Amino acid sequence: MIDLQSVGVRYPDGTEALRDIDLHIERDGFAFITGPSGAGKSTLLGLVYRNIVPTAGKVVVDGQDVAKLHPGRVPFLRRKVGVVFQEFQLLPRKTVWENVGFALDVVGAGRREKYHKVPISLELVGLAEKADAFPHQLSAGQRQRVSIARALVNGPPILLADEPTGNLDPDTSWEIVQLLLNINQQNTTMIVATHDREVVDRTNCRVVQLLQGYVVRDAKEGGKYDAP
Amino acid sequence: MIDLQSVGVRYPDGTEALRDIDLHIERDGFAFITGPSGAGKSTLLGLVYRNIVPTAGKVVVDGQDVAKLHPGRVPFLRRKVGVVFQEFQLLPRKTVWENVGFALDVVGAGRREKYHKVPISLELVGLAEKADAFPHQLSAGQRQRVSIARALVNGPPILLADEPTGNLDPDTSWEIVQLLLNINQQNTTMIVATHDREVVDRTNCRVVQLLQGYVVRDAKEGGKYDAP
Amino acid sequence: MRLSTVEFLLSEGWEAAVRNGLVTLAAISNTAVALLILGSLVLFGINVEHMAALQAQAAVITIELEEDADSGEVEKMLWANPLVGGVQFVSKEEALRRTAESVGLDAELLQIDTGDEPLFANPLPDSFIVRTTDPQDIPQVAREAGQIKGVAMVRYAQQLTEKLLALAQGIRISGVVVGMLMAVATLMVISTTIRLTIYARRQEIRIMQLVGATNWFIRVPFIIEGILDGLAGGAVAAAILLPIYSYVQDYVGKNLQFVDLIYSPEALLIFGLGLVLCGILFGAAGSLMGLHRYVRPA
Amino acid sequence: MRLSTVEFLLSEGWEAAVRNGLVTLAAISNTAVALLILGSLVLFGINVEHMAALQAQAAVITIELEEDADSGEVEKMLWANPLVGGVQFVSKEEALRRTAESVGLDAELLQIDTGDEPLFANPLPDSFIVRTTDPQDIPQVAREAGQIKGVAMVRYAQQLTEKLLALAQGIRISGVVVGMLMAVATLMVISTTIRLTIYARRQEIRIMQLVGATNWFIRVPFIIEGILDGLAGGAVAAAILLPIYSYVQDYVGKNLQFVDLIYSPEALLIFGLGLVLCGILFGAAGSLMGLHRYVRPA
Ligand SMILES: Nc1ncnc2c1ncn2[C@@H]1O[C@H](COP(=O)(O)OP(=O)(O)OP(=O)(O)O)[C@@H](O)[C@H]1O
Ligand SMILES: Nc1ncnc2c1ncn2[C@@H]1O[C@H](COP(=O)(O)OP(=O)(O)OP(=O)(O)O)[C@@H](O)[C@H]1O
Ligand SMILES: [Mg+2]
Ligand SMILES: [Mg+2]
Repeated sequence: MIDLQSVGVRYPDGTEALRDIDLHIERDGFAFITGPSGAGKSTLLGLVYRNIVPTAGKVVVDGQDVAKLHPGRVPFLRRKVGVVFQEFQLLPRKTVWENVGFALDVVGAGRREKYHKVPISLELVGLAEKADAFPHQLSAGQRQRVSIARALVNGPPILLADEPTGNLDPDTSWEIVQLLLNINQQNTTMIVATHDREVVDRTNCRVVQLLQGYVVRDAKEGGKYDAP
Repeated sequence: MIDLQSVGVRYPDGTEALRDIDLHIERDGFAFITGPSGAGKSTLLGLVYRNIVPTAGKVVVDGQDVAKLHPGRVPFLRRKVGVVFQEFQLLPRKTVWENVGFALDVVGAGRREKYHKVPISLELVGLAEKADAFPHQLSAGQRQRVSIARALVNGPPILLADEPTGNLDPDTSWEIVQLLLNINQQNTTMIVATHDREVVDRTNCRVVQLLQGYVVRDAKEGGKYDAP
Repeated sequence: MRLSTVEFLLSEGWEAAVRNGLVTLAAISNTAVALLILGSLVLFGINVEHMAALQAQAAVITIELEEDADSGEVEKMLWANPLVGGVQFVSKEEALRRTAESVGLDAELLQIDTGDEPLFANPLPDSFIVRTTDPQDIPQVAREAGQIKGVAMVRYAQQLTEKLLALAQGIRISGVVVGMLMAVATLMVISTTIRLTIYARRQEIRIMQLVGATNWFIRVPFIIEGILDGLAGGAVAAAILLPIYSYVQDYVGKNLQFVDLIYSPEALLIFGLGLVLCGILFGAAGSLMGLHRYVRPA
Repeated sequence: MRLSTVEFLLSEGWEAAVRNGLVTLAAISNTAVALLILGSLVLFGINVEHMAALQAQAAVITIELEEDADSGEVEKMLWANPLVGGVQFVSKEEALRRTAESVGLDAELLQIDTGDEPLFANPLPDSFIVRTTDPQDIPQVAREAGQIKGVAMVRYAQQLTEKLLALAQGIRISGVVVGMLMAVATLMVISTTIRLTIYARRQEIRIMQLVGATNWFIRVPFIIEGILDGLAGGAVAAAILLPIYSYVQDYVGKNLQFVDLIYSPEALLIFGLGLVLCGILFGAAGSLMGLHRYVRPA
């Protein structure tokens, strides 16, 4: 489903964010990405929803080479990929409800579909009662959960989550991770970048560890946050 | 140094973020604030640097009732209070160096003082080599560290940190926490809001736990993240 | 596009305009001011052109006949020219009387009939005073009248007429040029303003793109917002300009008899609608131009 | 304030203008367009006023004397009026000759001297043609000349002169009014634009406040930026307007002899500097007004 072949990313200022990455995530697969601050986790996720175009190698998502994608087709790739952004990226002038609904709006979903799906999604992240609040009226953890709800709402085949629990307490974090694992069971390919040792260690999933742009470890199953 | 007396905060939309809080942090004291997402941690910190004015009770910082502060004096209060913001709040059109230097600019520090202090501060958070990058060229964890460096740079008597390790890996987190504890030793009153169980449990400091706007626990010393 | 999408895009545009209160106000304000200036200039230009044309309308051609010319024949020939709008015969006696009167002489004195031979020969010829339908044509008609058999001399207030004609023409041409420049200037102000409102929300555009919105899906609400801003700006401009113009027209009509401003309720209504239309067009064009930079293939 | 702070604030303003390339361009563009329009109107108004005044300058008063008046005495009295700028004597013979010539009569004919009594009495009186220094004073001088002993009648092209005077006056008054309105409109456009540029950076202002910057510390760079934008806008407007004006002046001078546009390099230079100054003032005022909303006691 997601295939990185000798991928390198070099930002315009010369920073080598990723170097020679080979990574394959099969359909309905799951992987944690770990690594210290600045290791290249967000950059790696950015490749999948074509926020970043590789400067070397090839990124294939659902059979498509993203670098060769016609610009006009990019939105359609992004609709297949739900993303929980590390910095939330909520629309400030829309309510929580509208922010989540927006992911349905872009695919032209009808009113009925929205009224059906949005509340379910908000319920899942425990924010039903904040539906009419604007983002600036929320706590950071609540904003993060809105971002999660938006990524889930139209059941995308691929889900990327970038530090989805960075602003959540351990209990809520655990709930969210279980939610993500559940969704993964329902035919969703998933990559979760995280630095939450507790979460990674408790789940026994595949763990890909980055360091200065290199993959330094790829523990196929039963991976731990740190190298064994 | 910081004294909250029966403080309540009710946001304009009716949300009761804090209720009847009594909290005293002595000069050079230290406290963790914990609690689930939306418990009121950021709101509590906001009271201290007068980002939020209490709707009930009294907040006294360094002997001054912040509600009675003349608006023109607020900047001078804020210069005494270094804040690591939960969402970083960096100036997008300034480099890392300039962002950190800005905290010195506002107090009218000279060129020499800046050239002396800014590099030290960046070194402490491990970002010396990113000095000339702009915030959008950083990873989230790097941005967070810039925010920390800025809060430290002019050695404020009070330091507030709101989830300062939310985007940092465990190792970096631990380094940052030790840095903060060190600074606390050097005559700095400090409050750190966090949900990092590992950090709280390893340090044995005072822990104030919030829940739905109430202080539900105040473990004076040797506190743990969760109630014992 | 599905109906729900259309509905969504429309309501998005409206919502954005409302929730962005301050930005919307700024856009409307700049649009209104720009259209106000454009509208004032257009009204001013139209009136100056109108007045210059009116003045030129008063210009006539004087055609003097030879001693033995057949005035009837000449008149027929004059009328043959389709550009001619009016012909009036002035006999030599009539001409002398008018001349004498104009300098304060007693006309009777000059006409004392002393028998066969007058005391004093009337030196003035028979003449025609010719008007043209369009003052523009005076020089041409004068030239052609000179060719007619029996015509001795053709005169018209060449300098004055040509001045006025040149003036009217100059006003017309420079009016079109200035009008177009002003329209461009207005468009620039409006589009720059809307570009700024879009710039202020570039982050939102970025987020929409990240969530998979197509460029048109992002653009349409902005364009609708631009149209609404332009519409409101045009309406404000019309609402300010038209009453002021009516008042000025009234005042001028009463106090400066020789200046006559155009006034017709229908024309003003059309003019007002024109302003609103300009606002709408410029608003739409402004958004499109403004979006160009921020909404493009990622 | 310490020197380093002053230095910092200045460099902040400049840096912000540069790093905000696009926003700065937008602000400069709107400022330039607004000042361009204002400047054009001012140039236009000055020239129209100048022309109307020139025309009025040509107006004269004709003073007819009684049969037995002492022309020398009257002339002395006329000169006694400080408003009078020129006096020219026209004898009755001269007047008749001019009149005759103007209608194509042979002046000699009328003056055949048949001995003691002329064939035909000259009905025209001796007269003076009087000019005033300021055409404005014509009506008053005419009235006063009427009081002089020996003066039979005073005439001047009342209607024309008054028209022109009223026109020049009207242009002057409405010029001031329109100019002020335009200045307000320009200021509105500029301040709204700058307000939008500030709006686009409200988040940055908020951050500065959170870090302990005083309101003036935040404002000064914005004001400097506004001044720089205004300066650049004014300079652009001047750089566009002045060459165009010179060209138009030249063209008009060659092609429309009766229109004479004001031209003096020094005056244009001053005008250009005036535009730049307006830009600076409006830029500063615009930033202050724009900041009002975002920078205020927390
Ligand atoms: N500006 C606001 N207007 C209305 N409600 C607000 C506003 N800011 C925060 N709230 C609400 O107040 C409560 C406390 O918010 P606060 O940001 O203090 O939580 P927190 O403890 O910092 O949470 P987190 O761990 O998620 O950052 C939350 O329910 C939040 O929705
Ligand atoms: N737009 C950019 N221009 C230049 N360098 C960049 C840019 N974005 C990221 N970088 C750099 O690339 C490296 C990898 O960044 P990335 O955001 O992928 O890290 P990360 O693993 O997500 O870190 P974190 O855990 O802090 O979020 C960092 O050194 C960062 O400074
Ligand atoms: Mg990251
Ligand atoms: Mg918080």
